[in-house]
Amino acid sequence: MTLAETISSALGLEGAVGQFVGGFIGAAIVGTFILANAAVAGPWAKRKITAAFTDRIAVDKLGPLGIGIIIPDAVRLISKELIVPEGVDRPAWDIAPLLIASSAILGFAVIPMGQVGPVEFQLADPEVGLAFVFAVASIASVGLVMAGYASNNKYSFLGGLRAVAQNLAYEIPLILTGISVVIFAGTLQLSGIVDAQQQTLVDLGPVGIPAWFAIVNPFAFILFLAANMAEVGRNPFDIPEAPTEIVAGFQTEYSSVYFVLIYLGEFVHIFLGGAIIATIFLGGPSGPGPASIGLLWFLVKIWGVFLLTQWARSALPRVRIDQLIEIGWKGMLVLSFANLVLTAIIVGVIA
Amino acid sequence: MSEWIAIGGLAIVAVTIPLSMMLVSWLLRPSVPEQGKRATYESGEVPTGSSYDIRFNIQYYMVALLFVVFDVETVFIFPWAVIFEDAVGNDAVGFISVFLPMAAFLGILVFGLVWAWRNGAVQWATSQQAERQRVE
Amino acid sequence: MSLEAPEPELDVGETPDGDLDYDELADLLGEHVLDREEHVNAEGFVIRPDSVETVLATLKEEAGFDHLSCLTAQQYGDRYESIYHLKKYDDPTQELSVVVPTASEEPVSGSAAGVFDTAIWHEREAYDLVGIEYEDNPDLRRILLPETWQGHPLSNDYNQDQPQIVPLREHANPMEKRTQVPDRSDTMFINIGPHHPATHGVLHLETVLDGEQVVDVDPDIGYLHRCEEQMCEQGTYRHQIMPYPDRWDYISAGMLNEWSYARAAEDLADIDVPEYAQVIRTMAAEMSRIAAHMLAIGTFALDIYGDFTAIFMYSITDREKLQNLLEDLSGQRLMFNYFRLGGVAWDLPEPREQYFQKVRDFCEYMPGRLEEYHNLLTSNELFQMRVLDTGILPPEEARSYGCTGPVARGSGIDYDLRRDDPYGYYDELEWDVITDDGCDNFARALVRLKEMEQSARIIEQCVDVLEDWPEDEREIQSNVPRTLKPDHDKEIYRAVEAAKGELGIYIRSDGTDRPGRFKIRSPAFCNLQSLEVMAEGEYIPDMVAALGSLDIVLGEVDR
Amino acid sequence: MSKEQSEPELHDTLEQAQSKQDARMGGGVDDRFNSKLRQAFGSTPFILTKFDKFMNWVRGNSMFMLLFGIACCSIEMMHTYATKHDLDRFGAGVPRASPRQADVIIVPGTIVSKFGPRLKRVYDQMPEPKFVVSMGSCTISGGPFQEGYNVVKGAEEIIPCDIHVPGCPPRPEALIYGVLKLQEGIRAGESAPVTVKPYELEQFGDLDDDALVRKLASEIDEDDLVMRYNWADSP
Repeated sequence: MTLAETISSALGLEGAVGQFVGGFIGAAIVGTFILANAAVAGPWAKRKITAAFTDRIAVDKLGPLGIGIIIPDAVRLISKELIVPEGVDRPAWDIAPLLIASSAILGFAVIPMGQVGPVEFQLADPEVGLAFVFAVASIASVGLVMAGYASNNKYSFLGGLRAVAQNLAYEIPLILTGISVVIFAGTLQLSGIVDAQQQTLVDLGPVGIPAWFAIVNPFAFILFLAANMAEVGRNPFDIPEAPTEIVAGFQTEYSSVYFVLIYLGEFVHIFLGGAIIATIFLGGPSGPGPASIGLLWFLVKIWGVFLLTQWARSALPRVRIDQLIEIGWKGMLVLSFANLVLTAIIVGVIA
Repeated sequence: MSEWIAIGGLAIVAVTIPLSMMLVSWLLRPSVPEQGKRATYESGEVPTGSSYDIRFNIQYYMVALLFVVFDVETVFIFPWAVIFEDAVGNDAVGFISVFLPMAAFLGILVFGLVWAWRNGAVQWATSQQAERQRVE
Repeated sequence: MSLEAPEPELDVGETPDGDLDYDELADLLGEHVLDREEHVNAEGFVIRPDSVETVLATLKEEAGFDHLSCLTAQQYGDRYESIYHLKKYDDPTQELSVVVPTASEEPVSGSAAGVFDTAIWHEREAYDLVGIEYEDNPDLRRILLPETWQGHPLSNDYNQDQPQIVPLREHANPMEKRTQVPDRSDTMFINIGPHHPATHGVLHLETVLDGEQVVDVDPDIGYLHRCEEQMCEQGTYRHQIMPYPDRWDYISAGMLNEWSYARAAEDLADIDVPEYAQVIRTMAAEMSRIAAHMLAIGTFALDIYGDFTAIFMYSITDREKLQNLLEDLSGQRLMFNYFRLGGVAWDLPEPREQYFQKVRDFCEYMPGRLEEYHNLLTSNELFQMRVLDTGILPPEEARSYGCTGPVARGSGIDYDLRRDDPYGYYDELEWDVITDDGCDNFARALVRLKEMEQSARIIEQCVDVLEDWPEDEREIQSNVPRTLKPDHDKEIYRAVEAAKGELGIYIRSDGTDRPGRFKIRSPAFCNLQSLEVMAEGEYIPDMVAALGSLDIVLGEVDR
Repeated sequence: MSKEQSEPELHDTLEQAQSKQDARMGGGVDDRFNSKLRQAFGSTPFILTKFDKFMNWVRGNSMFMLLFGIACCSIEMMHTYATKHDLDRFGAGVPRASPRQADVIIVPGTIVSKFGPRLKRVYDQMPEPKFVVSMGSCTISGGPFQEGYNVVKGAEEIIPCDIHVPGCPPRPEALIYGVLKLQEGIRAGESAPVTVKPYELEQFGDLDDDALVRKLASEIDEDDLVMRYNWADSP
């Protein structure tokens, strides 16, 4: 039972009314939950993590470990003056931040985030979940291009074009690798994919190695991780906003709340990437302990991916845009084809 | 069907959250129009021309065309992947008859990729002008 | 210099024991030489303004003077004068000055731009500050001051109080001026800097892009032109000039810069430096060099990795250690003002053993750290992918642009004044000059990393020497008169190996206690000019990396 | 959405500069801390005070810095951001490369004539409320280079400065102290009055007609922005 259905039945509503009310309340809960994660990650966790990698302390004055910085940071950013530069192409310039933030949040609609107590924390579970999540996640690139082009700024313009080039390079390997998982699971429904990873692969007495696809097919997992880094635009693929080259790329001209939305969108996007990885490779919310703490395990996994992106940011150089095209088309695409065919053969022969 | 209502719900929420942030920002932010504040930022200089009237060399044009082709093809792989395991398990179909057609399809794609690769289409097109400058 | 090299062929004017026979050189130039002057560092041949190109070309091709080290322009009461300081990359002790006087009323001189590429910028600077016009210079416009500036500030009749108007307006696309590129469509002109994270300060790159590639780049400098030469001309030799060198190359390289002034002024005024002070100077200078290279590596990583990455932070951590050592020694973190003419300001901090222990600890700590840098940088495949074979600077171009320091050594030019023109205590110590034939961004970074190792070696040896120094012979300063007044019209050009390369000072004494002309030959100024060679045709990120690998400091470029 | 979009573009005639000065200096809190909500609270002093106090607390506790390096001081500034001194402990260590996203500009070095207009432009492009830390002697007064023919005698000639950190260069500890003092001031609701500075960007056509202007008339267009330095009047 999905979150929406749980809510409507808890409220005793049925039929269309129930679906609407349940859907909206569920959506609000999911939206708030994601926002809370991004709020912790953006102003605080990111700083603390990079600080840890670079021998610093970072914010530590407000609240425990400085976590209180979130409130002043958020309010201050939002209460800055909004500068609309001369010659920007409105309304595209206004829509872009909206698009970047919304599309990333929307992706979470189908992610099975596990149980909190008896409640299944998944808003909806359509048949085509995986295709949906890929589709929604790639909308953000449109937002980046819009932001870049509508800003009437040359750095933004370069950043927007780079965003497209980057999109071209990783999109197909990403989807093909995702499809190789579908071959195992036999369904696009995300809850189905999670269920397919529940068996124990190898039983080592007290500890059972679960049949997570990351363990079944580590090759695909690594390929997907790399492609995902490009999708969320983090080192070594933070090309569209490379600060030392094009100032801030597509977001150079954005101030105030628009900047917050882009920043937020990026962080939600990292979490969405993490959620996809967790769902299709790391067994979704599964983990030791009862199923009722599934959400906790899910959080651990997406924060793990977030940690990885910050680690890469602290330690890896940024590749050049032409190298990215080569990596994407000559490396990852070929590997993802090979992975797909091999997976099909292995599944076909073993089955 | 209810799934899509919930997803639609999240879509609305996903738009409402940014919009409400914009509203709060509108309430909270000052507005001090000043000379030069709205000028396009270009490292403190006055930009020469605008970014709209540039005829720009999109160096990944060929890659973009190929991308369209490959992206459409991946759509066909989705349904195949979904039914693959069932079909293999089904005695009436069998591994060979599921796998081979798709292998052939992928083979054609890979062949196309190899052809494009050999023709230098899957790489960043270098700028003639820049190359000339390098030689000089 | 190496042992395997066959007996080198002697250039015209070169004697077998490595000295110069100026008479032979004068014969080579024949009637071009109108007169001969005696400078402290070399002889000066006076020539006519219209024979500059011929004379320099002859000297370059036949007498082997392939390094136009500096161009000094100055105004006397009755004439303007440009002095071309020539050297040889093979042996920088063989020097020659070419003096070109021009009339006061119409200061027009021939240009050396056809012989040395580096002359273009040097002559632009001379035109900008002193007002001599160089015919045939392809690009004679102001370089340090805004193009609408009135007057030439280092000329005699300049009124400093007159108002000036500085415009902020669109820059013209430089491609429009250069007609040899027929098709300039599809390009985009973009200003990178002066406020831009890639420029490490306030450099302005006028860049023309075709797609992501750089078609043309024109560095526009002068956003930090702080009138250093004027400041030094207003100060007295003894104490008032020494604080300024710290602020040329301000990346903790102060000791090295101070040495350049100390060396020039000491030779000008015939001041001896006690050997003990020379050892301290050598040690302090090498600490400065490590600190400067650390920042160079850190910011280079910043350009390639993005901001606030591990390597940058690590290099800052290590710099903090060095700054502590230097602060113990001099009392300041960055602007040391530690050298004095004839020695250093004070002896090593007490207790000495403790200080030696600290320095030794650092020297022991260095190799491990360098290994870490090598792990993070040079042996990182992604890093190699980014910097290998990008930003190529061929050796012949490097020579023509007057590149020195790690930039030249990264292009395989074996040129290091510490060894080739020994000063201080360097020739008593065991160390190597690092060169690399890569000519690319990677080679320059590698040279810096390896040079730090050598510097640590030098510091260790200095500590050994200092520890054994008898207590009653610790003379830190020789006896220097309170007011220094070198003889009238005594001229000198002296250079030391600073963090960025050859940092030279030209001083002309006018008989008073202040220099008549004080000219700074900045290595970063010359190195930056070669950016065009490195960056054109490359991608934007590679241009940024090339700029980072040049390790410019705008304080030194603009002075 | 907001007010400034509907307004016509601003031109910087002297008259307008004058009226701008009056407007910004006019009684009470200047416009850069104002907002719609604040105006709505205008009639209820209790809420208004609480609201102002909260907003000051917010601004005083978190700030993004503009990534901005000029000269020697920027080296010590980098050290202040980096390990050991770690300015981010005080919520002030996130550098942003674009002025649109920065709150505080630390001016770390000598301002020379050519850079003056660019500094002004970058400062102008920052969104309100914005603060300036002038770091080092050069930014305060021209420092050791004050006598130079090309050196602006302090950043305050061009942009308003909230706090001065003396030193040549100031140690990182001093800069941290300066930033903390700035935060303290903001929390207490103090801020430097935003006045029009001696050196402003003006259109060339608006300058008084004198010998210099006539001489440059062929080189500079009427509507080009210029900054006119009167060195003789400088402190």
